[in-house]
Amino acid sequence: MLKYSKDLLKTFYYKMYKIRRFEETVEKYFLDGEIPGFIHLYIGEEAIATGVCTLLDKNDYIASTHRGHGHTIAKGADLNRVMAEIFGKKTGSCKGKGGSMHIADFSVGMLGANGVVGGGYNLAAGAALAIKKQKRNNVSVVFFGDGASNRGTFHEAMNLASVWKLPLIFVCENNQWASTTPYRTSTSVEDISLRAIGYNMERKIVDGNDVFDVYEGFKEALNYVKSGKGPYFIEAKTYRIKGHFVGDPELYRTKEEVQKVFRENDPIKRFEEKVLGENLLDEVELKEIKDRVEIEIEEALKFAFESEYPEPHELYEDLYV
Amino acid sequence: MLKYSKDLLKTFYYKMYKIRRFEETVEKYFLDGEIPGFIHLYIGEEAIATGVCTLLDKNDYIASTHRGHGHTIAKGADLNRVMAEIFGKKTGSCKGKGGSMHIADFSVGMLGANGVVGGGYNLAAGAALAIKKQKRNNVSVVFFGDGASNRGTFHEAMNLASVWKLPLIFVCENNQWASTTPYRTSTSVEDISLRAIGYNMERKIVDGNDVFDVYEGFKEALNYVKSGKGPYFIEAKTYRIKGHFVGDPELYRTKEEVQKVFRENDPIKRFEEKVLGENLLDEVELKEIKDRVEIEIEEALKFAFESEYPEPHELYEDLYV
Amino acid sequence: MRKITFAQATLEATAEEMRRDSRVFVLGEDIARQGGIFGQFKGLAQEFGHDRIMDTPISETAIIGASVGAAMAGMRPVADMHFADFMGVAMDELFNQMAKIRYMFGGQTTVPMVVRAPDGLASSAAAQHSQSIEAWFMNIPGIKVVAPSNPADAKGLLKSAIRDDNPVIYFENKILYKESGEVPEGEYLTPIGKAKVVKEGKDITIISYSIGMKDAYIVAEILEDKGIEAEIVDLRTLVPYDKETILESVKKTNRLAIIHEAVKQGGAGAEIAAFVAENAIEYLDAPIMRFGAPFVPVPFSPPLEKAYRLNSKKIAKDILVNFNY
Amino acid sequence: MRKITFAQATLEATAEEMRRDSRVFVLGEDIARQGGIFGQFKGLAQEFGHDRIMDTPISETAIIGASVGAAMAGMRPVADMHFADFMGVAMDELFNQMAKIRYMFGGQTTVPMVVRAPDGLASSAAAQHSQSIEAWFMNIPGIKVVAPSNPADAKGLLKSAIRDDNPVIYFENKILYKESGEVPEGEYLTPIGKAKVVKEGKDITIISYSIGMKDAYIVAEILEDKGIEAEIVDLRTLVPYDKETILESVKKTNRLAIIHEAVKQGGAGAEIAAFVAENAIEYLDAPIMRFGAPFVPVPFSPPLEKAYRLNSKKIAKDILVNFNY
Ligand SMILES: Cc1ncc(C[n+]2csc(CCOP(=O)(O)OP(=O)(O)O)c2C)c(N)n1
Ligand SMILES: Cc1ncc(C[n+]2csc(CCOP(=O)(O)OP(=O)(O)O)c2C)c(N)n1
Ligand SMILES: [Mg+2]
Ligand SMILES: [Mg+2]
Repeated sequence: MLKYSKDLLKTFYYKMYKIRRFEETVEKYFLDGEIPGFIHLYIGEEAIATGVCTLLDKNDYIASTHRGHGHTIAKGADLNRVMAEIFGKKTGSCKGKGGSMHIADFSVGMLGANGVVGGGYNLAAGAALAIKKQKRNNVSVVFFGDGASNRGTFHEAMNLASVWKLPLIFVCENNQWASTTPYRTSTSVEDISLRAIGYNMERKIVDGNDVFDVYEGFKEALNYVKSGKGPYFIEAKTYRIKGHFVGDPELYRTKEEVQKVFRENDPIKRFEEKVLGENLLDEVELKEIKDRVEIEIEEALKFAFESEYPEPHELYEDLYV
Repeated sequence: MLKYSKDLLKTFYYKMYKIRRFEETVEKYFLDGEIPGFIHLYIGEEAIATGVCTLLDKNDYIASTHRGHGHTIAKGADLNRVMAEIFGKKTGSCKGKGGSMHIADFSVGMLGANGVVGGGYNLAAGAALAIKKQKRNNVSVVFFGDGASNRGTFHEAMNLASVWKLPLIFVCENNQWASTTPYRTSTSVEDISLRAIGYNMERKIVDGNDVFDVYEGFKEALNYVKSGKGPYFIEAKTYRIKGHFVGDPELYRTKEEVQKVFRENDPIKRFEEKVLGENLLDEVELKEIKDRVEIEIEEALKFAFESEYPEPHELYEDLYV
Repeated sequence: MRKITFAQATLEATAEEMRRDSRVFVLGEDIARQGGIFGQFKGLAQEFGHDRIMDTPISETAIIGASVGAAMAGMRPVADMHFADFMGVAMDELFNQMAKIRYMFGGQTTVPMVVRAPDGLASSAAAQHSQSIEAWFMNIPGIKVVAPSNPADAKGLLKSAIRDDNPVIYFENKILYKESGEVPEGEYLTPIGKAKVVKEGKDITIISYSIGMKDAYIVAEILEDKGIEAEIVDLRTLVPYDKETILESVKKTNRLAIIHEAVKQGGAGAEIAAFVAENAIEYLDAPIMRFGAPFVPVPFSPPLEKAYRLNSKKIAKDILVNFNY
Repeated sequence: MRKITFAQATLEATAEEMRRDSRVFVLGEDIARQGGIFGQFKGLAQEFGHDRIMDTPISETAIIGASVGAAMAGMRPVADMHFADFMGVAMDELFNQMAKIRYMFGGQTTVPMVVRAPDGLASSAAAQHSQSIEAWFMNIPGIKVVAPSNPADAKGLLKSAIRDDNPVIYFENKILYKESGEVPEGEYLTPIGKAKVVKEGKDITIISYSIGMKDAYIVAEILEDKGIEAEIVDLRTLVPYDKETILESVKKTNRLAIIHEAVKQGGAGAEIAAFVAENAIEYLDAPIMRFGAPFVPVPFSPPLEKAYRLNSKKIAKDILVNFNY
């Protein structure tokens, strides 16, 4: 593990922990009735966004899903504005027009969550095409779920990216569930990454609950893509710990099943055990990061609560240029 | 070759030759201005529809493409009504409302050509679902081109058929061209059948210009599917001999390229050489079939020419039940 | 009469039709294990099994395309779109296949299927989960379109839709699901194509459908207080819409206001208004009024969503101004 | 002035804009090798190369989706739909992504792209290759929609569309491609959102756009013979449509007829008629008249296609009846 600098390790922990605490906070305030709309939590999948986005800079693009808070935060969006958006405030990154399902921060290359499952593939392909045309040394990344992998847009984007050799990385978050549907009842193949074969595309499976494995896998993808060879497919195996949305009665699976996975495979706990066990970071260092995160969350909450809601007349703004 | 009865061999020849002569006839009358609309010819691909449809009965379904005459004829549609339809006459199978691009004959399980490339997959999947629900011992077949294999509907139907184990056979007519586009510039994989891997689906490549190979491959598919194991994927390698549509200037390829293929790989010539060479049928037998076909074509033409066009008031008929 | 919710009414309709006709089956995302996001499929999988209440992959083109194929092959599918907003994903299947197949094949086949499309604003679901897009389908020959406003019609129209040999789109409003209303016991059908005068009046005709009817009633009450007697017409069916009932009412009241939650520009109200302006303009004492959503996507934040939504008071005020016209 | 065809006019517009702005590129099926089915891309690949005139796979969701993505990332794509009929395949990308992205992300980005959509009846292309579906897009906030009727506007509007920072759908009629008309040399822009009174008159306003304008002119001539002076308004832009010009004309002529090739029910004419019935009904001396296609899919057989198509003589006759009203 010597190859990881302390800084990098701290970044991993900082991002994962920040996402976790953000999600817990949002869950609480949603249940309290302070947050409108629908919320899909990223808890248990933090290692994926973290491993991926740590390798990106703000000129790289990501297209996200309905479950987009983690991607947004990992990509470096301003936490205050993300929180404010989810609360529906005018200081939010979308001025309160988008909310959780449409969270976006273009200033850091985060091209938006998407309320349409599978809506992101082609947007990301287009961003990759732009990068290629502009001869920039960047990449575009699309996150998507196992359920989303059955949308036709998956196919069209995979094929396009391959024939045009786009600098595009597909990151499948296979969390075993698509809403109430266990993925093998609606997805015809055990490893979704096998589908890459049909597009002559490189592929790799990573442990989505191990930030190191995600990071290494994605680094490989990034090197490949940046060398101009075309797109790459990463399948991150993980598990959806929370209900599909906050408030989901989860009648379709047992609490035990979920708790077992979370106990044994929580990406944050695994990270802590590893870095502590191998003496890469100590308790004090972790504590420092946690404290910093708490302060940021507190600040973001304060910012969101203190911000105004948009005025009715703002309804008519931001449609046409 | 002893395993093929004379009857079967004659059926092969009869169907292939009938399609060929039908297409030549339609081409001529289109160029003469007698046929309206757009015409996509099946010349050079006759072995595929023939090999497949010879194994089907009228309770099996096929969903076709814009290049649908061959499928329709091979499936056993009444030639008079097919010809009349293409001429836009009220005696046509669609009463003149459909034309070449929407040729259909539901009485023989031919569920229609489709003006939307890739429109047929899911229709065929639905028909297969109906078969399954009705517990019938039939199958549904979808024909589609290499170009069509890049539509998102391909993906959704492949996945659905696989997870629901539908009695559906995918027959890809890889004729190397999608209109003006050589297939490898827009299709990301050499063998389209490789895509079946991504759906955990059985697959086979056949020589689409050899009716025997198509027949054998499809028979295997049929046995597999009828045993309840789920869908099957056949890729028939062939070549589009004619322009994309009648009147296509074909600026995108050379005449030589095309003529070479046709000379060396005309499915009808190959069949003749084989049956004559192996003494399975003789010249007289072939001649008998040809004569019969000529008569049928003549009759169909006569029927089409002598039939009336629909009356203007028929415009308002056949919309709602 | 007993009262049940709109969602329960659709459940009854579905269950009754499924018992009656073994060709009827339902397919969609998360309808079997979950019972539908709005409870509109709850318990059906228990009674009819997963073979007839089918959870599908997230593949809207397959849901609609396969329904069309199954309908042509003798079944009677009911396809759930999850949210009307996702109809765009399957738009080709809806308008180029489902709507046209019977006609373009010269009547060789029927396509007896129902597309269920939950629509409308609900709890800040924002731009991609709140839309009402029924107007598009008024421009597409070959489909029938219904949009019930209450549990009784919800049941009767769904049963009619399932028995219809033509494709029918059934728009069901997300807010209405939970609302209760009187529903007769047992079998009955509400005819497709018939509007209903739900309140008689002589001074103005208010036409609406689906959730817009809630506003229609409130507006009529406010007008009543001012001495204006509004006649309320619940359109119920958008295709084919009931021209006779509309004309009859407008000829009587000489004024017309149309209300719907969908975007006003190019909305269903445009067609109704245009139809009246073509066929009864001489009966009109005042401009036709249309009320619908402003020309923006649905925003997320509650105050914006509120500003977006129909406002009965404002509608009534505008109508009153129109009376002093 | 020189005369060129509509197709040539669009070619010029595209080439000029591509020379002017390296961010502009074109993508679609069979546009580079073939030059477009209607010649509307002919020679562009020779000048600009296959990197800027891009043949795509048959993947309409990718064509539109990737255009949206590229537009967000700083490019200015022009996406060809091959036939307007195939917009349904990419409908989700058009209405849930392209149209909404700017608004739902609070104005963080722009989506400067053009969707080119060849529409209308042409030589028995039948149900799935003949449609005019512009009305749907009038109901979808966030898009501009234009539909030129002649080469000069075709050029000017396409250039404006490419320079616009909003998504613009450019409906181009298949029959019009081959028609010639006067087109000024060199640079000029036709403003989006402005209708044009192409013929003044005092007795009736005829509003149309795209191919419908051909009928508008013929109808006006027939009326002229009967001593009726029609004013013809070429709408040119459907979103945002030019309310001032419409009202001004109707207030002058006191009569209105709207003509379009698209299906009449729920067509663009419904919105225009409704708008006038809301805002100028007191100026009208007669019912508003709408002329459009009957409520059936487009049939194949020539006599049926002919019966389906707008019929100027019949329109003129109906208008004349209206004058004796
Ligand atoms: C086109 C479309 N169909 C259906 C839905 C409803 N829906 C939202 S999330 C979801 C499940 C997505 O599953 P997956 O892609 O695995 O992502 P996960 O929620 O597991 O992260 C569904 C069906 C939608 N939003 N868009
Ligand atoms: C959805 C859609 N996109 C584009 C077209 C235009 N088009 C018609 S045929 C064709 C090429 C089809 O190629 P392929 O699937 O290989 O079939 P082939 O013509 O070679 O038999 C195209 C692009 C269409 N009809 N439908
Ligand atoms: Mg999932
Ligand atoms: Mg091909």
